[in-house]
Amino acid sequence: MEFAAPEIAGQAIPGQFVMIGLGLPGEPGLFLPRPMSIAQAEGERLGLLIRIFGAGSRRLTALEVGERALLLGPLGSFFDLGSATRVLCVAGGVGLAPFLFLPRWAERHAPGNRVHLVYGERTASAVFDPGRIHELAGVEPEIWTEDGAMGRMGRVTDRLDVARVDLVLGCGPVPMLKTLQAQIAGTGVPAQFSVEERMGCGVGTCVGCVVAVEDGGRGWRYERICVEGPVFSAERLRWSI
Amino acid sequence: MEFAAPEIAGQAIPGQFVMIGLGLPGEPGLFLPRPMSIAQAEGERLGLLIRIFGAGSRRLTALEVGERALLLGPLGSFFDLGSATRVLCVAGGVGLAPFLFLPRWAERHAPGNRVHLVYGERTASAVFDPGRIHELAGVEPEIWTEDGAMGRMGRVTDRLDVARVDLVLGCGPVPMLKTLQAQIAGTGVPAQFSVEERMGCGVGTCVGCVVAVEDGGRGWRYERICVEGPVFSAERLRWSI
Amino acid sequence: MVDLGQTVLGVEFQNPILLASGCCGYGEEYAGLIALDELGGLVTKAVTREPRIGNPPPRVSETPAGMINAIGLANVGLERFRREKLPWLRENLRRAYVLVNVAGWTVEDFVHVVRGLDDAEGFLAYELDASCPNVERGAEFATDEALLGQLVRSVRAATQRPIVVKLSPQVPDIGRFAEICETEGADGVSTINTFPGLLIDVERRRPIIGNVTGGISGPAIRPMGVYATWCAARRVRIPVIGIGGISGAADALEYMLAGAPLVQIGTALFVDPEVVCQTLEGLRAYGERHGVHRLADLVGALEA
Amino acid sequence: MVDLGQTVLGVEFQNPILLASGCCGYGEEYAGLIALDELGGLVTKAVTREPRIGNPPPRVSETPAGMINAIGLANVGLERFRREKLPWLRENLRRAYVLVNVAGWTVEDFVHVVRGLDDAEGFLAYELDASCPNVERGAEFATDEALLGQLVRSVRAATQRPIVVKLSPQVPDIGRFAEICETEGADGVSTINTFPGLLIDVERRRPIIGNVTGGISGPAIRPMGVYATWCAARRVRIPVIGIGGISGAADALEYMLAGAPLVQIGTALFVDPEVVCQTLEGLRAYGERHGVHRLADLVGALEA
Ligand SMILES: Cc1cc2nc3c(=O)[nH]c(=O)nc-3n(C[C@H](O)[C@H](O)[C@H](O)COP(=O)(O)OP(=O)(O)OC[C@H]3O[C@@H](n4cnc5c(N)ncnc54)[C@H](O)[C@@H]3O)c2cc1C
Ligand SMILES: Cc1cc2nc3c(=O)[nH]c(=O)nc-3n(C[C@H](O)[C@H](O)[C@H](O)COP(=O)(O)OP(=O)(O)OC[C@H]3O[C@@H](n4cnc5c(N)ncnc54)[C@H](O)[C@@H]3O)c2cc1C
Ligand SMILES: Cc1cc2nc3c(=O)[nH]c(=O)nc-3n(C[C@H](O)[C@H](O)[C@H](O)COP(=O)(O)O)c2cc1C
Ligand SMILES: Cc1cc2nc3c(=O)[nH]c(=O)nc-3n(C[C@H](O)[C@H](O)[C@H](O)COP(=O)(O)O)c2cc1C
Ligand code: FES
Ligand code: FES
Repeated sequence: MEFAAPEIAGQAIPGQFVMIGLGLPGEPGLFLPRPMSIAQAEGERLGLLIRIFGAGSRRLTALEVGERALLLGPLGSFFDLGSATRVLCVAGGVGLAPFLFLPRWAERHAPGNRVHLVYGERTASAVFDPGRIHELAGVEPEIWTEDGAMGRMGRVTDRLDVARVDLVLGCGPVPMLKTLQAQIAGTGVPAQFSVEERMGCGVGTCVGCVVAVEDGGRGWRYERICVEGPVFSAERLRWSI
Repeated sequence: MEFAAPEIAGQAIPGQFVMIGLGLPGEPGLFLPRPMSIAQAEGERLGLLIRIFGAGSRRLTALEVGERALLLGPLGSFFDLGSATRVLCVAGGVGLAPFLFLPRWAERHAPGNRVHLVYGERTASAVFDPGRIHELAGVEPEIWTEDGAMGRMGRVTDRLDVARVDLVLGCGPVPMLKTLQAQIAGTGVPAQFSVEERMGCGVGTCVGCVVAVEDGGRGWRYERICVEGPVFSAERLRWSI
Repeated sequence: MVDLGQTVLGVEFQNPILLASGCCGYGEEYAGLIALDELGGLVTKAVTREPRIGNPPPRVSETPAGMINAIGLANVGLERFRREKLPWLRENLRRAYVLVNVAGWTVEDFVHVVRGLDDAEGFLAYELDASCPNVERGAEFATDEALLGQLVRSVRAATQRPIVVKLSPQVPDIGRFAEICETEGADGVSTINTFPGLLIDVERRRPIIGNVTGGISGPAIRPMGVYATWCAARRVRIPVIGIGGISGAADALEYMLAGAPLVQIGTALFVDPEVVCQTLEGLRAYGERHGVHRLADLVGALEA
Repeated sequence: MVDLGQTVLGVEFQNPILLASGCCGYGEEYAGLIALDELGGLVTKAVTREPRIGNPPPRVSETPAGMINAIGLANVGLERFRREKLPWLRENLRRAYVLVNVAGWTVEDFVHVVRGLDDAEGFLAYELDASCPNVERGAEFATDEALLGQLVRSVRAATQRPIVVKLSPQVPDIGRFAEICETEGADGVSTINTFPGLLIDVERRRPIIGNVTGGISGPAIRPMGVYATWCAARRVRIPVIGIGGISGAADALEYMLAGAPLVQIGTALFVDPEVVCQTLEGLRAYGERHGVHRLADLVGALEA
């Protein structure tokens, strides 16, 4: 979905998100705004990739041209490409969103990167059109489906070769990220994951959206996904405790 | 506004109403359905005349073609023309609604009536287009506005001549109906008023919508506007006590 | 096929869906709109010793995701209920069970109504509306432990029929009140009644409701109702009937998972009488989707 | 020009709008979005004796016309609050007043925090969050008359600053609790905190909130909050601060007409931070439309 949001689009960095809602008084099933990764930012246009889970996302995807939504952003931390040149993006399901934005952004802001995108879904019917991915992101995705009806059969994490990359970026369901975390552990390849939790404010005031992260050797602590995240260094993530 | 509601339209009698809402889960400002007088019933089409008061009526008037509303009806009592031949209809504001329906219905079901419609609004800008009234109701309305900017200046009750009619029907704000009630008292001319109150169920279960009426000489009692009303014999009305 | 039946209060309810007191009159009013005999049952409007005209209008209005009401227990009174309303229920509800909601201001009021109905036919049990304001000693039965104990004890002594006590959510620890009901011999409790609320028309600077304050019901209070049901169900062995904001199968299932074998639908009926059918269909569909053959197995199955 | 000012707690608030505790962090987080110094004031997130990590996620979710939260009083603790947060508030809020929300499990916890902050600058008063569950004797301060009295008395002895006590709606008679606060020397009460609630994911048969239960806030509870404010304001002379579901000027006015000279906005901030500006504009417009030159004249002006 596309929104006219010049201020957000102008500042967005891949990995960041917006809070999108209907404002007050809201509607049934969409009172609080929902966090959504920025999936495109071109000129004044902001693109989101929204998958229908429950009532909130159903209402959002039903927005019609001309209807107004309330957007707050860009919010949170972002993928930090640093000096990496070979970047592997691993996307599970709608975790694809930030990686629709990242490759072209990288071309512009950190040229010389080679981005490889691995994208998995449970079934072929859920797969976001690969042609459209290429068009939006500028890269050819490597597709996996669990039923094998499209792309390779299995999960994105089944045959990952992290040896030949400088940086791994992940966004998707927690089990996928945990597997990825385990695979990378000990390889020395740095990784950054974008994680999710239900949010209230989106700007750090409510302390609602925490995830457990490593606390500099002193065990773990909670950090706010909306401010310290949503992108965390993979090795720090201890998930919910 | 027009709705496709064949079952309701087929059975409706002037004075009756429908409950109109959005069903579950509703929307902010329109959770409970609202009672609305039936203003037209032609073939399969049901017509309502809705004036914007608060959030509920604002939402209803914003319904777009193709959107669905939940309609329950026809409900309640109705204007009983009996053997009257000269009928005077007195409408205040949106109390016009049932009288857009009544004259043509009377032509069909109780021919030989002469219906005279007196219709008042505070300001000219609020007046429902007289040409359209003629078209829908088949009678030429006598219009009153308090500012005198359209029709006669003053209130509908300022110059009523009830002497030459057999039946007076009233629908409008309580002060108007009370004045009318006082004017008719003692003339021997029967009158019926359609009255309003906030409703819950619309079908008599919640006992939410009462008005005080004469209780056969033994003082007063509350009757439900949605079942015993909305049309009551004027002499019985004791209003809220 | 999913079995929706629930064995509660000594009988088999064909399904867990009842209509809540005050929201379905005496049944008759909804007969043309709802297939009443397909329900688990219904709870009548409160019956008091004497007929009551109730509060001045307006008596109802809308609130965010809910409504406010101050009907004031308007009802036909014991005599007419027995003479005019009960026979209709007896004739027309063959499979659905009737609970008679009883209200009063003194223990004696309740006992009087129960004694006056007890030998009549056409209903299964009493639901005591223990939340009338301004009763003896100024409190409500449902918010005063001693008063509530006395009420249940006295009604217990007056009847052999099952007694369900309807509790108020407006207490710090509803579980305690459920325990008192159990100890004093009640056969079940129902949670919850409405929350007191006040709605103001700021343009006129006046309350919208004729009675000034009223009770809040509808989806807005559902999370509080599920909480109260869960609290009560963990403290007593007698069945807890879940009430508050139910508008469909998912809502009913929340109450069932929290521990309620039966639930009641109130306010949602006003928004769409079809909610009853839809809820029953939704429960069946849920059972099939999850391979639950007996819905009764879900009662209290919340993993918490 | 309409004068929005309110003289409360010994000072002149430039307008009646405050941000509610837990919904505006320590101010800083909203600094880029809300002109904080244009407000009447703000109430900080609860400050406890020790830092707290809070409850496991999920901590928030949506409910009908509201939300549930179980943050678990996650906060930086007394020391860091004083060192890191208070200076920012002192520097940045020159005209808006700061109330520090204090929470604890024993009377000693509260007194410790109050003593630890009392000589610091940058805030006007304390708001005691008397609704922490599982405190001494298993109750909450705000639902146990004796405990509440003891809490207020002890904090009163520890400070000269104004004390506002935040009350729980989960009691039969909130007016009684307001009276206790007044008697024991509190300078104001605020009504209401959240209602306990439970939200269940029926597909997974598990609570949605990590802590199982949480507090319900938002428009859904507004009629209950206005009711509680009205009940409290009729029973005490100290000011009552109205809280619960305020999402605009009309809502704020309901609380003011019910007797609150100040109000707090919480959950609505999450839905749209602009709500603050819109509410202030709406209050001015109302004053002009109704010829009310001093908004303070509307406090308690409900005709009931
Ligand atoms: C930083 C961030 C970025 C996100 N980006 C996207 C995106 O680009 N596209 C997209 O479609 N979604 C994204 N989400 C998820 C999105 O915010 C919603 O949570 C999701 O759309 C479900 O919302 P709902 O209103 O439909 O669900 P609800 O109606 O609230 O619930 C329906 C179901 O959704 C699940 N759910 C609700 N909230 C979450 C959550 N925060 N995380 C995981 N599951 C949840 C529930 O468990 C439930 O089963 C993102 C979340 C975060 C925190
Ligand atoms: C039998 C009957 C027939 C009706 N027919 C029509 C009709 O044909 N056309 C039409 O426009 N309206 C009609 N009404 C009124 C209508 O039902 C609504 O009350 C009105 O539209 C205001 O609703 P709202 O949702 O906008 O108001 P709300 O958002 O609830 O409140 C806004 C304002 O409306 C006033 N209001 C609310 N309910 C009522 C009520 N029942 N009666 C009087 N004032 C009220 C309030 O005092 C308030 O100032 C009828 C009412 C009844 C009982
Ligand atoms: C209009 C109305 C009238 C009610 N009358 C009664 C009553 O007479 N006795 C009673 O115990 N509860 C009464 N209730 C409370 C309901 O039975 C129910 O407990 C409450 O409305 C919450 O359920 P809901 O949210 O599904 O409506 C009434 C509720 C409404 C809305
Ligand atoms: C996320 C969240 C955190 C809260 N934290 C606190 C708190 O720390 N202390 C407190 O007294 N109240 C706390 N509250 C309660 C609010 O201050 C307020 O009383 C309540 O939310 C009702 O107001 P609202 O409907 O405007 O949100 C919190 C509320 C929310 C939603
Ligand atoms: S959503 Fe409120 S702190 Fe992150
Ligand atoms: S609206 Fe329910 S009885 Fe009339």
